[in-house]
Amino acid sequence: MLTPLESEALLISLRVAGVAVGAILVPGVAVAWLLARFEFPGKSLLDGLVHLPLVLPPVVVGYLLLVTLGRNGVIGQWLQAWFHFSLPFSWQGAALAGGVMAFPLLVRAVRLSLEAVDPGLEAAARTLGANRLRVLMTITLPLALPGIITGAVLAFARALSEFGATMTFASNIPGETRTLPLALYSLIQMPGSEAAAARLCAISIVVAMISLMASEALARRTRRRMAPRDR
Amino acid sequence: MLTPLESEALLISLRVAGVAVGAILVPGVAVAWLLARFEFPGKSLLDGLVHLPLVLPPVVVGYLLLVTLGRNGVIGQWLQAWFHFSLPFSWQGAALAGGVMAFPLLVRAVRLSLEAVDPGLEAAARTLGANRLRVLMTITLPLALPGIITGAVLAFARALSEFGATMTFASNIPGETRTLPLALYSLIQMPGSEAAAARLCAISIVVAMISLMASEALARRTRRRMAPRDR
Amino acid sequence: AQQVHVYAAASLTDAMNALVSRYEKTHEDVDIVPVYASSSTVARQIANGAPADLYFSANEKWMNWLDEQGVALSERADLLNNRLALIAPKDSSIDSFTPDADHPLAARLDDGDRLAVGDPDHVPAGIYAGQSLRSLGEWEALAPRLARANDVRAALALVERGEAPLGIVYSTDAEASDDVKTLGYFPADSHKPITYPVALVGEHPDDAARAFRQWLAGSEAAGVFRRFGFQPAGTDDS
Amino acid sequence: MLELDVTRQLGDLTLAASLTAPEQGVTALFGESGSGKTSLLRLMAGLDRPDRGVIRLDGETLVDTGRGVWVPPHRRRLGVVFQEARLFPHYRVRGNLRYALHASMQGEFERIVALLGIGHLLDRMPGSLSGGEARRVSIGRALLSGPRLLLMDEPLTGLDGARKQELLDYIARLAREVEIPIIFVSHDTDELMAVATRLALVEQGRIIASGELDDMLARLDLSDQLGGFEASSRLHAVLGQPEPDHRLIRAQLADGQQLLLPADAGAPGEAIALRIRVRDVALALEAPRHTSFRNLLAATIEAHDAERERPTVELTLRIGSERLRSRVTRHAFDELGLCRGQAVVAMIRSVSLSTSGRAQRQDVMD
Amino acid sequence: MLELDVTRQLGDLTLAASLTAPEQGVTALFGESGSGKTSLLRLMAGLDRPDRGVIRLDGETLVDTGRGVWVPPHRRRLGVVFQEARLFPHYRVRGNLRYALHASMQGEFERIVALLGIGHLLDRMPGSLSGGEARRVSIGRALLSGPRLLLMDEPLTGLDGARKQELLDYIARLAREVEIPIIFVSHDTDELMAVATRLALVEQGRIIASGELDDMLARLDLSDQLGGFEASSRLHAVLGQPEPDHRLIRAQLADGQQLLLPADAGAPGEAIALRIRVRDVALALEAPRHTSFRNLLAATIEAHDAERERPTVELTLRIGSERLRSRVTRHAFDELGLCRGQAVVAMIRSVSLSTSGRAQRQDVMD
Ligand SMILES: Nc1ncnc2c1ncn2[C@@H]1O[C@H](COP(=O)(O)OP(=O)(O)OP(=O)(O)O)[C@@H](O)[C@H]1O
Ligand SMILES: Nc1ncnc2c1ncn2[C@@H]1O[C@H](COP(=O)(O)OP(=O)(O)OP(=O)(O)O)[C@@H](O)[C@H]1O
Ligand code: MOO
Ligand SMILES: [Mg+2]
Ligand SMILES: [Mg+2]
Repeated sequence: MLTPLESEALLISLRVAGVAVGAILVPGVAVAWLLARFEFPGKSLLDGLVHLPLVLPPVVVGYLLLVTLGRNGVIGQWLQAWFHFSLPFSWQGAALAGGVMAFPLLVRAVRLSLEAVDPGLEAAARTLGANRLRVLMTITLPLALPGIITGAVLAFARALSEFGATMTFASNIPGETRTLPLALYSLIQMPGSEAAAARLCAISIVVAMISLMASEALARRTRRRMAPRDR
Repeated sequence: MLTPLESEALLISLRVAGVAVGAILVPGVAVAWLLARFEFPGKSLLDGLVHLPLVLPPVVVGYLLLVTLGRNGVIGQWLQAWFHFSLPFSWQGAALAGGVMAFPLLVRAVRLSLEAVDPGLEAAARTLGANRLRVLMTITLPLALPGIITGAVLAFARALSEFGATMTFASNIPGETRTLPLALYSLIQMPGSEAAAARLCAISIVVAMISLMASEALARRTRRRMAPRDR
Repeated sequence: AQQVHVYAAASLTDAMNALVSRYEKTHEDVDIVPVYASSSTVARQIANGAPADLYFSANEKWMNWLDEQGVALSERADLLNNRLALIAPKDSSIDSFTPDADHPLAARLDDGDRLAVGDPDHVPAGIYAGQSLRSLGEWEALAPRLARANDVRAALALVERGEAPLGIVYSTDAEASDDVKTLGYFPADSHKPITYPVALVGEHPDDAARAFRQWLAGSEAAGVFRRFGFQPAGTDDS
Repeated sequence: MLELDVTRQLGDLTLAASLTAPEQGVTALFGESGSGKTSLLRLMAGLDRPDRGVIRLDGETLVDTGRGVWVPPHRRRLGVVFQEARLFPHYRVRGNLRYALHASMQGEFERIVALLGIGHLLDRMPGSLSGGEARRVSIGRALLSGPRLLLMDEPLTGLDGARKQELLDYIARLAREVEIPIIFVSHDTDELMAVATRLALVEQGRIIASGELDDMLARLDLSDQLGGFEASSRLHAVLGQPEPDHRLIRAQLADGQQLLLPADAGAPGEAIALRIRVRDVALALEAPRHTSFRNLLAATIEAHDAERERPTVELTLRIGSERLRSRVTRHAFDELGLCRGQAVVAMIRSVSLSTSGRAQRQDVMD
Repeated sequence: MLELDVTRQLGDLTLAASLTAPEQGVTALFGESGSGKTSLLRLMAGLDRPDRGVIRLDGETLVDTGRGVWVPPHRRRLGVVFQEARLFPHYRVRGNLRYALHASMQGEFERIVALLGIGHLLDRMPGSLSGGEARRVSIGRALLSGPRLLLMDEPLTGLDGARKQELLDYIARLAREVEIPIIFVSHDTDELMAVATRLALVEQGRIIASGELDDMLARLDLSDQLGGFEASSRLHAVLGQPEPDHRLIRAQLADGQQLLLPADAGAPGEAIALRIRVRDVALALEAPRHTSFRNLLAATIEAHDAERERPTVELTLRIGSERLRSRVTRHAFDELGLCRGQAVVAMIRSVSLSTSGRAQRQDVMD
């Protein structure tokens, strides 16, 4: 059904987006929690930093990644020297680019739903002997679950569709970093490949829709379970 | 302080992003409301459609816009024939591209906060004689305000950083559609323009940070006003 | 199989794809991995350590830039030339003509119509187009009326879709598309020569890369290039 | 008038209730926790739809599943006091009160605010209110919407005694002055005795009995369900002349016997009803002399349940054409040798005035 | 023992309270809506910080703003029943109950679930519970956390009479059996009379008086603040022999006079305390014959307030070394010609047993 090219790009895309979301999920939730529940100096700065990838053109983000994590970058040099590992031009790099671009969306969605959690329930849990961490794990996060799911899927979709930063930071290497959007872009660039491009476009849409609908169903289920009598 | 080129790009960006957000705000909130509060046939489809711009590479979105709204596009032809108005190559087109790309972010954020509004309060308002519209305007939306502000700023930031779709649909015309990201991209592509690129990058960041922080302050204020005794 | 990473200009996409499959048929132990993007993007990636064995640029500027960055380049040679073509949608009513002093472009653009080009600020095809328009004395009139695309294929698409009634692209792009017709070619002396240099990348290029580089410069490859509209260097079949 | 006959499945509980509430007066819903009282109110308010059934208010059909009639909640013009306060957190107290302020209630604003004691809270946001403050605001909000049906779900919980009494008085007065049915849910029998004119008993989703409060309280078959209520009976009397120096007034029963009541029981000539708890009626074989009892009534024992082997005996006494109930220990019953038809003296220590303008209040009357 | 001396500004209200609660027994906080009861509980629970002050529990300092001591809520080991139920909506009822289940309470689980009547709800999500059901679960959750301080903010509102009585019994028993201070907020004076051993009066953010419930109720200077409580007095007695056929038991006062009480008042030989409401004490100049009154006590009038021009007169009677209060109408007072030092007979109709295992209950005793 899928051509080898398509399935290759699809698999890379799924791996890249999956790893990206997996990698940012915990830090994203943690940052969202910090931003939602605490006041501390430098909060605005952190908030700004988190949003940076959203406000810059992806190509610029990719460029900045290249400058810092590339072979000659500050961190990149160090990675190379100590771990003999380099991120750019590898699928891990593509995942990083996708994760970075998706990070603000994840944080925003999670933060919004953390802020909607009734602090009265958290207070009740604390009087029941739960420390901050237990309150977070047993009350706050479960109640924010629909938002976390939403955020994760937004992030997944965003990582899945990442193009500019990936292209710049990880390049468009077939079999390694050529994700669906990069393959799609290449096809659009070739006149006469409209049909192939349309197929890839459809595949992207189907994948994204499946993840969206699955998340929707999940979020609805958790919400319905704890629904009050007024709907 | 700003070079003429920079201030031109900045002004265009602000106008484009401002118009984009202004144009999608009401439909975005309406769609979010539909998705958050009603069950209807085709809901999944609508949900999918809304997210489409998020899951496709921006260039592809721009291309699809061109196909539908371009001079020879289905809708574009009609616009041209009846209003002698064409979107591509105009700042309105850039605003459209930005709005389309930002739409899913707006809808998602608004929807999350609409879903967090206590339906018990809506029920109370209905028993007090408020019809669905009044409930929406006086209870649901005000209570979701922090989320709407968040959504609008996310959308603004996204429109401000829009590159791929704008470039494809509206082209990179100085003084008309050359927004900050397009100008920035051009500079990055020119060897030796690193300093100028860095300046533009800084300008983009500053603009985005200002809007983020303003929104943050606004959202915090509305939230604090209605805070319960447990924080 | 041994992998050879070829970082090539986007305008080479179709031709290179054909060459790669042809080469791999006869060299089963070699796996050519082509990476396409605009020459600038590709150059910057190589400068930042992309695992390139071969760089195939659409202009000399980016090859020179890479050299200046201290990237080791060897066996550099100009392999191809290309031409600038004026194109129109397939069903355009504009007659074929060669844009020159006697046949101004501006006259063929209706009010509100735009001329599709790669962005003259950075897209190589656009830079050449700008040079031509300047030397033909049309830059002043047309500069505000350009639809600047972020690569040459995007400019092509604008004409294919009929958004722009005219566009300037490489002749290779024009030939690749069934939806546009070539109205004429810009005089070769109206712009700097469009040259595609190739070079091996790295201090110690491996043999497979070297062999592929040699093959690209050979006559078999030249035939393929010609079929896609390129002019192998040193020939002049215009 | 509110008429309702609905069924709705709630998890394991089948709500299947049929109820009529007159256009005037307070109908109390009484039943144990989880019996379905709130669910019933939700159906009346239009917050839930019955699986089957009809709800009519003042002749207008609000719901009729058979004919597909459904009037949405905002067109029912009702006032609901929810079990939780449900204040709008983004409006000040004033804004909450004005949210549904009805033209007809404009002039009442100040009065209701004063009645509820929330004048000093008008500019506060609801988030910082105390439990009782929030509840009072929510009562005010419902009252000010000028409803034609008032649904109150345990409205007075969390209010202190004085405020509760004032509100009970207000609701009782409202029920007399305005022709709107009031449905009042409460677990507090004193509260219900004070304010309700009718009583509907809810058990397991069904209304097992309903009727005039006094009739209901007199029904022996409901004594288990009415366990929470202090059994009592009702006597009718006409007020006579006041005795100013003791701030008392005389009241004459149908058979000519007299009672002394607090002077504020009403105006001379007014017909009133008295509620007398069984535990406030002691018995003697002859009128005792020199006691503090002011109210001694000659009566005849009509019935008793001494055959039930309990530590106390319930008696029904006859005074003229009226009945008065009493409860004494079996020890006393045996020692006094009481039997049916015997003449006794009922000693009444305190009475409740149930038809006075105020909600009822107990007064020591000896 | 809980000691607390704190101040905190709440909008216009200055909370400035000082309170001591013994390690055993129920301390009631009583005061009008908005007086600061919940705010005080929040300080004890550690949900708010005092501006200044000290809170100590069993010798451990929980808060001392001067020394910068602050024990966070989760390390205070308390059980809080909030004014709202605050159930965790994402756990089933069972999960809510088990959330903080303390090892020591493991064995109590079944018993408390049965006591609260929530066994059939264990697998339900809290969203669908009725008001009273949710409240019961929240009480259970607090009890099962095995706290060393129990804070209950109007815990029994919304519960029906039978369930409320059972819970009152349980709390009273708990207070006797376990050495934890219980702070109990309620507006329901009957409830407080039933369960509280101490009473603290809250007014405008201050604790204006606190002490043993009976002592507090006897204080005439607090009669305005205690308006909601039915005035009463307390007598001590030792139980004697039961009278099986009438299910009664004799109780002997210090001066040798006897009373008849319900047989379940206690075991023979047990010392008990009786609470007798003023409105249940009628007076006679000589013992009336042939009445249903079982309990007639010879007494002397020690004091009265007839000089205050009110429709009723309050009297303090002396019975041996103990005091008994009574209230009669001025009409009766005048007619009987009562005066200080006069010998009278007190006729007592019902009594409350306040030290029995059960929370107190009124019984007709004649
Ligand atoms: N954050 C705050 N800002 C302003 N006023 C406040 C704040 N928190 C509490 N108050 C006020 O302090 C007073 C005491 O509130 P609290 O909840 O302690 O009363 P309460 O005694 O529990 O009353 P209730 O019996 O009605 O529950 C109330 O008038 C309340 O409105
Ligand atoms: N959606 C539902 N699913 C399952 N059971 C439900 C649902 N809604 C209500 N119930 C159950 O129906 C019963 C009636 O609830 P309702 O709230 O009407 O009781 P109530 O009489 O108001 O009780 P309370 O006095 O405690 O407020 C309860 O046992 C409740 O748990
Ligand atoms: O092939 Mo290019 O570098 O996009 O003109
Ligand atoms: Mg209820
Ligand atoms: Mg309170």
